[in-house]
Amino acid sequence: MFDNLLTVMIFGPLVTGLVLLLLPLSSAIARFAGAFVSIICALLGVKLFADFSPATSVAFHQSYPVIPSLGINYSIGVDGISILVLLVAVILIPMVFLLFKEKQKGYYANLMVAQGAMVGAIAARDVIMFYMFWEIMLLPIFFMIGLYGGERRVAATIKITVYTIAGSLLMFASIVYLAIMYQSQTGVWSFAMDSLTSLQLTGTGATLAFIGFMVAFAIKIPLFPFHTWLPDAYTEAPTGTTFVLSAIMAKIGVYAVIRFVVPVFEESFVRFALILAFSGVIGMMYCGIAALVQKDFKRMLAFSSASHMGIIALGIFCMNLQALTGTLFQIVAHATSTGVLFLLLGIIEERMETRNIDDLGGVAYRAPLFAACFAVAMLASVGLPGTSGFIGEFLIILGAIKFNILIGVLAGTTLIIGVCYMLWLFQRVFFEKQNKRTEQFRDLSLLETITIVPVILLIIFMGLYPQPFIERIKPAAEQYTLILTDRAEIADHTISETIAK
Amino acid sequence: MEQSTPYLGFIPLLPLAGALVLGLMHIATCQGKRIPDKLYGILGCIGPFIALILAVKVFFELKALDEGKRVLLQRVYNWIEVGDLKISMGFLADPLSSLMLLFVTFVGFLIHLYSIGYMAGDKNFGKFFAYLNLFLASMLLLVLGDGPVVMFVGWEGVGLCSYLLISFYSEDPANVVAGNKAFIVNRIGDLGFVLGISFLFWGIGADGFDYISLEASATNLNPTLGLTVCLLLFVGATGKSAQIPLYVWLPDAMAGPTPVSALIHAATMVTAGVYMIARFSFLYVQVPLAGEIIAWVGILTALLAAIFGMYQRDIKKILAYSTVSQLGYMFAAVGLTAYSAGIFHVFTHAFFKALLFLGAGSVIHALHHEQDIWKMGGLKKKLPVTYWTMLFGALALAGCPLFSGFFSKDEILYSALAHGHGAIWFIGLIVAGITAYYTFRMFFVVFHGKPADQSLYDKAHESPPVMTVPLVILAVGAVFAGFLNLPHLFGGHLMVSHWLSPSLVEHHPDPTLALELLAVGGSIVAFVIGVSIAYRKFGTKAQEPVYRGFHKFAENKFMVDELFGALIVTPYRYLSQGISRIIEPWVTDGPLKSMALLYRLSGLAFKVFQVGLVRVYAIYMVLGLSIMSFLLIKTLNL
Amino acid sequence: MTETLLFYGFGLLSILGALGLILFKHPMNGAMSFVITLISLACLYALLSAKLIFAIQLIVYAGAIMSLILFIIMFLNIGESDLPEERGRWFYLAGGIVAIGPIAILMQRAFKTLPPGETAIVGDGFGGVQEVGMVLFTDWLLPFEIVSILLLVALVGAVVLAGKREVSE
Amino acid sequence: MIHNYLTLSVILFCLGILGVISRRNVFIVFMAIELMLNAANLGFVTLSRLHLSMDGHVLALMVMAVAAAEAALALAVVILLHKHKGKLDTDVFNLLKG
Repeated sequence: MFDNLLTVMIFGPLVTGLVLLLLPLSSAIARFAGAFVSIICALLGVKLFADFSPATSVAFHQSYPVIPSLGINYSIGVDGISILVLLVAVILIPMVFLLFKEKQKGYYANLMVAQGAMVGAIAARDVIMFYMFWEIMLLPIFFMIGLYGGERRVAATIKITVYTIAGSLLMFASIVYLAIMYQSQTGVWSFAMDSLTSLQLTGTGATLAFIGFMVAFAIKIPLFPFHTWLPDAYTEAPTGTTFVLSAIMAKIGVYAVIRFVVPVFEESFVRFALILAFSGVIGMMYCGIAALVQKDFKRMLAFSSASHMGIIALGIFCMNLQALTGTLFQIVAHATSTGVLFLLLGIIEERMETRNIDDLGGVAYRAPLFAACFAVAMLASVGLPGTSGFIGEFLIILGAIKFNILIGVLAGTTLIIGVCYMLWLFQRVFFEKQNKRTEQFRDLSLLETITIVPVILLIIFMGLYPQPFIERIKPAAEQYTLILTDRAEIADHTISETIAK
Repeated sequence: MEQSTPYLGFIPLLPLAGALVLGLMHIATCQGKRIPDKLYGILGCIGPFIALILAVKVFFELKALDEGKRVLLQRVYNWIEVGDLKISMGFLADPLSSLMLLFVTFVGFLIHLYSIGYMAGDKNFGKFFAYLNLFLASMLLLVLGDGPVVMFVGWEGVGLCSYLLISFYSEDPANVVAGNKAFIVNRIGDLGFVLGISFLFWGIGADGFDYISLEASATNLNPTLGLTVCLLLFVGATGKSAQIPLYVWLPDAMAGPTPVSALIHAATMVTAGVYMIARFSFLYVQVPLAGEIIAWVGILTALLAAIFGMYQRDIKKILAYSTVSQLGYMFAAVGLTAYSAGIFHVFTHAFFKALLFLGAGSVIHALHHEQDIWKMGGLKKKLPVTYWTMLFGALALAGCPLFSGFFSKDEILYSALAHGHGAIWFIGLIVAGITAYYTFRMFFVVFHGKPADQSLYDKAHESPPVMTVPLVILAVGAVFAGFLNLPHLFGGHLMVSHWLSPSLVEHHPDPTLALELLAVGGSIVAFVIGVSIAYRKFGTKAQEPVYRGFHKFAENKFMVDELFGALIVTPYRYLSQGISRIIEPWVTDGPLKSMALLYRLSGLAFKVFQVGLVRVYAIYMVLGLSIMSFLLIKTLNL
Repeated sequence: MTETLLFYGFGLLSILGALGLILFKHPMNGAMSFVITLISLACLYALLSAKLIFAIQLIVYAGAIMSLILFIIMFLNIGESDLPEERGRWFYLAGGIVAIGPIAILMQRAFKTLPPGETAIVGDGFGGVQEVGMVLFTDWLLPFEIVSILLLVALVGAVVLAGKREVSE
Repeated sequence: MIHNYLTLSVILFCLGILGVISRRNVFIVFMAIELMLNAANLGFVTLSRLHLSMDGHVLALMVMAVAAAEAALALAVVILLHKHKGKLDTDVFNLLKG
């Protein structure tokens, strides 16, 4: 029965979501069903993670032809690159069901669909499959923001949808280009990842196709300057959706770059790596600085999330083992820490009906457990050693320095920038004097505690003992780095030679 | 040569466990029934106490080993292993770290004890002890870590605890701001540290990234890279140990409870930078230039802070500036490759400065949290124990001959002379004089003369034994710690230096009697001059002076805080405002908005054609068909 | 020869009928003239040996549909005042002829590519009920069913639209 | 001969178009559309004769069915229009005006 694990994890939630949409159920039942299915998926995901052996190239692989004449297959599997992203996606979603009460069942149904699509996009080994799930991912987001969002939800919905679709179309064009190139080089049609990586791509066409993919993923991540949809969408979306967007979907963008762009377009990738790395670093600094003066709690976290995504993306572009491992690790680390921050914010919003930072204060006195959880997640997000955030950021900075000293130094400023806005936020929300509103604040309930505390423990565990995670990433990361170092003449970026000059 | 010692890891682990237990207890009970303070106090002191015992055990175990083989190691597990980067969660005890270990646990334990009295009745008593335990765990990790990255964990951990404890009275925004400032400034230094170890890794880290492997391959380091690494690490040290230009956080850090100031901001955490540079002595000896820069920064910090110290009115701030100044001495020492002298000063300074802070705490406690020295006076009679212990502390700090501070400071000044840095020696001498002056200025104003505020004076009372006992113990340390490293001149054997020598790579210039005499004589003269000026001005009648001109400028700390505010903080905030108010909506979002505008305009343009009449639409269709047909005829040549 | 003559005769009639349709002012006149076109077309179908279509054209088009239209025209009792003013009619006509030019030429050219063929009357085995039925109920079964559904929908739609009582007022 | 039929079909079709674009009377426009359908039917039947296959006839049948459906609906709409506006002018419908 465990052979079909992945398929179950993809279609279980998808079907549940559709059934929930069609049946006239109350939202409580929908929430219960969603929680049940997502917890089952989370358990399956953990089993998958435990069973996964890093030695195999693609584990849990399944492939059935869908359109044989075009070589389109239903092909799924996980490897060292996707395993952590998959784990994050399945273990974080149940928290939304457990923590937030929504009035409409459609919210839960959409969340289910989103989960299925995300797992599908992560597990897909066929570009068409990937594209399909990638697009399905957007639909529930569209509905969730558009139907259940804040005051300016319509504008935000339009912005995120148009932006994302524009990127996706470019990607689709590039996919078609790849398939045609493959057909002309080998005579058969195929959209399988493994066959497309063997393509020899040169010239303007390859560059354009590369840009097509890159723009689509850069919008999703989002990389500077494609981030402008993010503050609006994150702020207007219901908190559960913001959580899904920031903790999981953004990571799928990063994952997709590693999965599709790096092995297929080695040459273009190496050529553009420096520019992309700068874009990541500048995005980190830009969003981090912008976060400082935000008055809206959620908007500040949105900018913070965007800032960290810059660093995470940077890890890919540095093209060495440490940075890539750091990125993959940081995907989990950031998902958990930012995720918890957003969830806790959601709890504040639910109880106080405000997100304005100036209206808060002194929360720590009434809710010490809440404050402690927030503090741990915040410290992980600023990369304090002993939490998961440090391992990833340290590896990325280490790799960045090898890639380019200037980028490395700029990347290091994340240590300072993050602390500035986070501490100020913490001060104004948790310290200082209580006001009438915050005096009523309840600490975490039992359900909330058992939902959030395990993730907090995971954050600390990953900081103190990251090796189980790193080991599962390692072989794949090594393989990907090898692809690039073979191709890249990045020797002149190494420190020794720079200094020799 | 490697000895696996299974209990090393327990030294930081025990306080950590204590912190967890206390923290959970606090969280669980702070809303409802209170757990008695005594239970918290006992639980809080158990961890440090066992750590102290283990530290002593480590010391004797090391001592039992042959000289040159004095290393105890424990590798608990592989922490991070990515490619060449192999970092294990490992602990290393050698003479250097064992010395640090001893006094950190010792002073730490005493201060825990003292805090039971000082913090009595505070509603966050449990939280305080949890933080204090966590701090001790981090500090021990910093000291015991077997490589730079493990050290960095402790390094940041102590920074975090420092933040938490400075903003302990968090209802007052000013305290939290002080905490934020400490954390952020420390983070600037940490950036240097991270970059430093990153460069170090790419330089020579491939064969193992712990001190032992690094020391073995240190000679392979490219000199330019070496200089970069050394300076970057020093940036880290300036943040943590409050040197120019990152010293600004330490005086503000006095917002925290006084035991915190004693433990973190005087005795242990702030000396981490010195310890780190001594740890990396194998790098620094290769790059003399870096050492010289450090020495100059250190001695200038010492001078600057001493000048500020002369004009402060807050008893804790006087001590804070004094700490910065003493740290400057230590850096001058390690910069001149006199590592053992520097570490020895760390050691003695821990005793007398902790003593002074705890004494100050006792005074503050007695006066119900009054910290302004001009409101004190004549407390000698009311607080006899505090008076006498503080006197010993002050004498040690001022460098009175035969007190601990005298020997360690003299060692540093002598090294400056011996290494041929006369200028540094001379500045050091001036600083010694100023130190003696401001120490006794504070001492006289607080304890002698007449009470400035009679009502405060009347209510003052001596502290309970749980506070005074640590004072006495520390006073004994402050008096006698110096004899551990008695130089040859006084018939000693430089025991501490000798003990440390296996861990440190340093050059000992041959001792010359003339230089030693010069150094000792200079120190004594400086002490006498400083104290006598202080006595003449404040010895009998203390009156608050009015500062003008340069003095006023110095009282305002040369406006450095304001300068930083104007140069960094304000522009940063404006930058942030600018980005989120102007750049974000108009520049980065601009293309998107202009696209939307384009759509709207073209919509307006096309609207003209939408007359709403079916017939007209039919005409459009026919026209379109007609044009298409025309083109088809043309292209297909039908 | 007779067939050719008949073709030209009916062809001319049908064109005249169509011209009448688009030129007469009153729809009644237009409709009557359109009936002429429909009947001529039915005859042309007969000339093309399409017996069934000939019959259906007469019965359904000329018979049912046209009488429906005429019925409605008369039902509404349209007088001169009801007619829209059509001042730009000639202008539109002239413009239309110019615009249609390329379309007509294109279609004409396209048909030119077809092989020439005879139109002699075919006897049995073509265009009868049996032949059409065979094809209709085998190859075209699905479209047939769909059309039947379409008719049903149209029926319901017409009832709903025309039968709407003005409840709101 | 086939070509003559086809030419006739084209002429009728074009007349239908002219009717649609030049007239405003709903009935005339409607009948002009019917005229175009018939022109197409003529084409189908002619081609069917040319190839001697029955498919054209079937298509013609379908077109008639569609025309019948259309007639029913369109006339219903015309009645409604007349009820509401009292006019038979297509230019009265301008709800689509942008």
